[in-house]
Amino acid sequence: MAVKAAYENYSGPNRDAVENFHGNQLVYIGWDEHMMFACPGAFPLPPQMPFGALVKDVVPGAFSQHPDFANIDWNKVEWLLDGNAFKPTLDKSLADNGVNHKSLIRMITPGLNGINNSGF
Amino acid sequence: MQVDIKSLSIKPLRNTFDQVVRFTGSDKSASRYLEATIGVQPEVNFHYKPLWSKNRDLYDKENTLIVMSDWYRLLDPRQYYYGAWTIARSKQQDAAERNFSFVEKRNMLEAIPADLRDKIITTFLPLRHMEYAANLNNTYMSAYGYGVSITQAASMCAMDRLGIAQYITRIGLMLDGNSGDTLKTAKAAWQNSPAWQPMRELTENMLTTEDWFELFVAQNIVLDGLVYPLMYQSFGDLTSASGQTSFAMMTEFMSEWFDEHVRWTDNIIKVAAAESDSNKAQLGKWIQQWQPQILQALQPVAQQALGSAAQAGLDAAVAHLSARLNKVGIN
Amino acid sequence: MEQAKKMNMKDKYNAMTGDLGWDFSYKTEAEIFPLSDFEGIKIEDWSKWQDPFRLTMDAYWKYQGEKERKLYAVIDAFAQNNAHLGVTDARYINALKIFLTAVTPLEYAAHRGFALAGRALPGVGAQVASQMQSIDELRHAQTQLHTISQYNKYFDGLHDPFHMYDRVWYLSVPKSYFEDAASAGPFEFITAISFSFEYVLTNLLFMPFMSGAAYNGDMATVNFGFSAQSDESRHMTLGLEVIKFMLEQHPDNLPIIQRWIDKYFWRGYRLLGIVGMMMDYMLPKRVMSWKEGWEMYFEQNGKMLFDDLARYGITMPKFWEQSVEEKEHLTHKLWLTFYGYGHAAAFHTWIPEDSELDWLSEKYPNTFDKYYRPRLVYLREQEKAGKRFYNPSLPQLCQTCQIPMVYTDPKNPTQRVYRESIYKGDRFHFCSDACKEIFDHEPEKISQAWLPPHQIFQGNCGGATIPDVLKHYHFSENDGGEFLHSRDNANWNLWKGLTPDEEAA
Amino acid sequence: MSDKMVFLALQDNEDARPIREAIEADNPLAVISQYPGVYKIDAPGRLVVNRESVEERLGRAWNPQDIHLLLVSLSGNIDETEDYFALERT
Repeated sequence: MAVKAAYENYSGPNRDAVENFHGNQLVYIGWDEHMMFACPGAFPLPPQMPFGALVKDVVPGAFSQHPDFANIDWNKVEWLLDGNAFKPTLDKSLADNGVNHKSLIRMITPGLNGINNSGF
Repeated sequence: MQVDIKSLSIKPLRNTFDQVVRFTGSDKSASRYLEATIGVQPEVNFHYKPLWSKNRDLYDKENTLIVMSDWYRLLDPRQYYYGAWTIARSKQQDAAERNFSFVEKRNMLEAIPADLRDKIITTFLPLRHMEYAANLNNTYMSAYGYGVSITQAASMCAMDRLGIAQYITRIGLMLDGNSGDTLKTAKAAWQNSPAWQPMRELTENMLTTEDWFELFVAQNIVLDGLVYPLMYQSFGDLTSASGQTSFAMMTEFMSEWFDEHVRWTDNIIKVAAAESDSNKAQLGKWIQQWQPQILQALQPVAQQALGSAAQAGLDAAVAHLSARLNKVGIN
Repeated sequence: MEQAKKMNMKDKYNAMTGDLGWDFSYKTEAEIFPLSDFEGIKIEDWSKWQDPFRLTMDAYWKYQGEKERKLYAVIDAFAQNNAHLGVTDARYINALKIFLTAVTPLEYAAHRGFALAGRALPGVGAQVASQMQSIDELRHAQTQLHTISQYNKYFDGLHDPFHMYDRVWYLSVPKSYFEDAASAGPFEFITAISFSFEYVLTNLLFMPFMSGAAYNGDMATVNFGFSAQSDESRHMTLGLEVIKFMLEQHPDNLPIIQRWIDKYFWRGYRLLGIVGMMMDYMLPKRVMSWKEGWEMYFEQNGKMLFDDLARYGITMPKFWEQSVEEKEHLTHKLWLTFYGYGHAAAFHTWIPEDSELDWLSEKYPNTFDKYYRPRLVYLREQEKAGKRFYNPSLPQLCQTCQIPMVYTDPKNPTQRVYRESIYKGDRFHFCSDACKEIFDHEPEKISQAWLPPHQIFQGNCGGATIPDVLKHYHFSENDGGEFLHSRDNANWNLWKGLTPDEEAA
Repeated sequence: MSDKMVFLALQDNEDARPIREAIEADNPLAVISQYPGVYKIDAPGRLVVNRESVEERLGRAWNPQDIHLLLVSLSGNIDETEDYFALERT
């Protein structure tokens, strides 16, 4: 349904268009059952970045404070991309893995469910 | 309160807000006026384009042709923030209340001769409609203007105009013993009588003026600058000359108000004109554009109010306005 | 001269307002009030407008002048007596920091918004009511500034509120809420602010908060709070009148109004979560919990209001049940969020003392001990061990309410709610069904949101590092972070002659 | 009697005392709750503040609009004349 304005063809700036991020795209990364990080983090990342680099270079900066982090078995991590289960190819780029501008990546670590299993 | 104060150690970390420091250039303790005014309006990072304007932001400097490097410099010499304004007005309304009840208790209005009474009804009471338009116009300046210095003063002015429209209404109700008949007659004159039509047309045109600063000039400088001297001074003198003090008493609020209004409005155009030649030229252009129209629309009203003294009344009003404009460097 | 008869209040007020207008003939009504019909609200007869309060300007000046005289007498006395030292403790000041940076600018925005409405609406009664509210809102912004001015001299985080409001990440929550309303047409604005916000929600802002200020020894704030509330009562009745008037004027107005009520109830509720956090976590002495406040003012009183409006076909705001389901989680979640982002806020955060945790357990028996106490205790231990937790990433925000995506499913409180929409090929994220629905109804508008984390990444906020951004925000190194290590706390202890041990005792 | 409630919240100060007393006398079903700095008066259906009752307690003239000086909050539909200030919900 169109917005009713006092003039025809109401529209405004698309502030978060990918072109505005200087060659990067936005990616959100969250860790399920670890509410210490109250919400997913937002990161500007090059679409060509390999998924493996995201795991190695970005994720630790976001979540390594959590005591569970050191115990993650990266082979068992389950990933969700924009709400769907997904198996990333680590040496392929974010773009080739289907991670687009403003995609949300969620990490699920079976067996690791926060401090004392509390989801925190 | 039981406080063990180590008074020597209690030193302020700062004396005022940073936005005031940026404006005055020093962290001296600041006046309530400045703390209430400077930097309060949002300036950047507006989230959504307004549905009500195709080209403008929620707060937009380009709503007028006037350009200021710092809009906060359009200060109000009265230093009115809400509290100072409303306390000042509450005192004035107290005085007005006493005047009205003085006139009422002594039935002073009964002594007004019929012809003067008619004049008050058909040439003075219609001003309540003009004041209502002035209320809308100042509300417009408050809505679309830039920087709290001028917009808050416009807001107060808008409410003042509503108050004045209501005082004029009260004069009508006192004249007709609360029947409302005088107001009906006055409104019919405003709506239909030939003498008022040029002014009503001008008023309706003014209500569609888009540039808020132009509206400030047209309404608060030129129109008020001519109407108040004409109606509260010359017409007021005429009522007093016939031995009637009641009119002057009941319009004391307006007369005092206008003196104060002039102080505010003149400072605004003075500072705006001093900012740049282009501002000065633009202000001059607006005055040249509005003054003849307003003067022309006032002719039949002046005629009706003052009769043979009409031209003298208009001349005096023009002289009053010209003197003000000369003083602030716009002519 | 006729014998003066008594005029009834209504007729007299009409002579003082409605009758000031006239029938335009040189210009059309559409030329003079060009913004009155684009929203689709149909008004057939403005003369049916009922003024909720009939205050003429002389009475207005009289009452407001008296209120201001009293208010400023207290503010003067407050400053002369160093009364900022009389509050319960320095943690309390942090509630004022949020108030000054998030609420005071809204008062100002309301001032301007009601000026727009007071010029745009064609009925004189509605104009006058809007204009009076406009200038009242200016009053509120200014009395708050004048009251808090004294605190600004002695405490951090209060020194540059308007610069912060235009830029700081969490302040985009109130800013975008209000700008959504103010960038809309006059009827939507007045429904949003006078009705959904003032009538339905602000009792929660002022009643418990101001009572809280009284309870915590902040007489200056109580003073402006209650003084402002006396205006607020007028504003609330304007809100109700506007709604009833529009509904009575034309049946086509109902669905439009219902949608606005739904939208602004939800956005207002999301915004008020921050007030809830102040009530539950930031007042050293507490008056009532968020949950109790929500039950009293929304579930009971709000429900009665909507029962009243049922005769017009208005129903409870959509998703209100969600607000009730969230009531035992909301404030804990928000406090933990701000605790984690405390290094990027202009107020201090801390872990409540044990007695305060016990109060929270008592007020939130179903959730606090089960979910939130262990988290707070864990974070306290971390802090004691020198590992004060701060979240290192910029938060993902909800596109609509702009609060970080922290809300969880009440039925599964360790699972966040994620919703999304695709608009013109781009993905947008939401914290709730309600925020998604608001977006989906007007994506052209809500997609424009100026989301601070994204703006930082685009290079519009002073730089790429957190210190760059905090500098751009004008935060000093004393403004944020852990309360225990703050300059406020150190100064407070010095001024009050407290050693940390005495304070704990 | 209506089961719908109205309420009035007034500042707790000396000026409000006669009003509060007048309300208590004229609204037997009203329930008063005290909070710091403010009291809240709930009543079913209607709550009225009568000019005469306040004047009796105040010992001088009182205009129902004077309630503006003390109001903190309210809920209900306003019915206001020169002789009373009332809230209704029926």
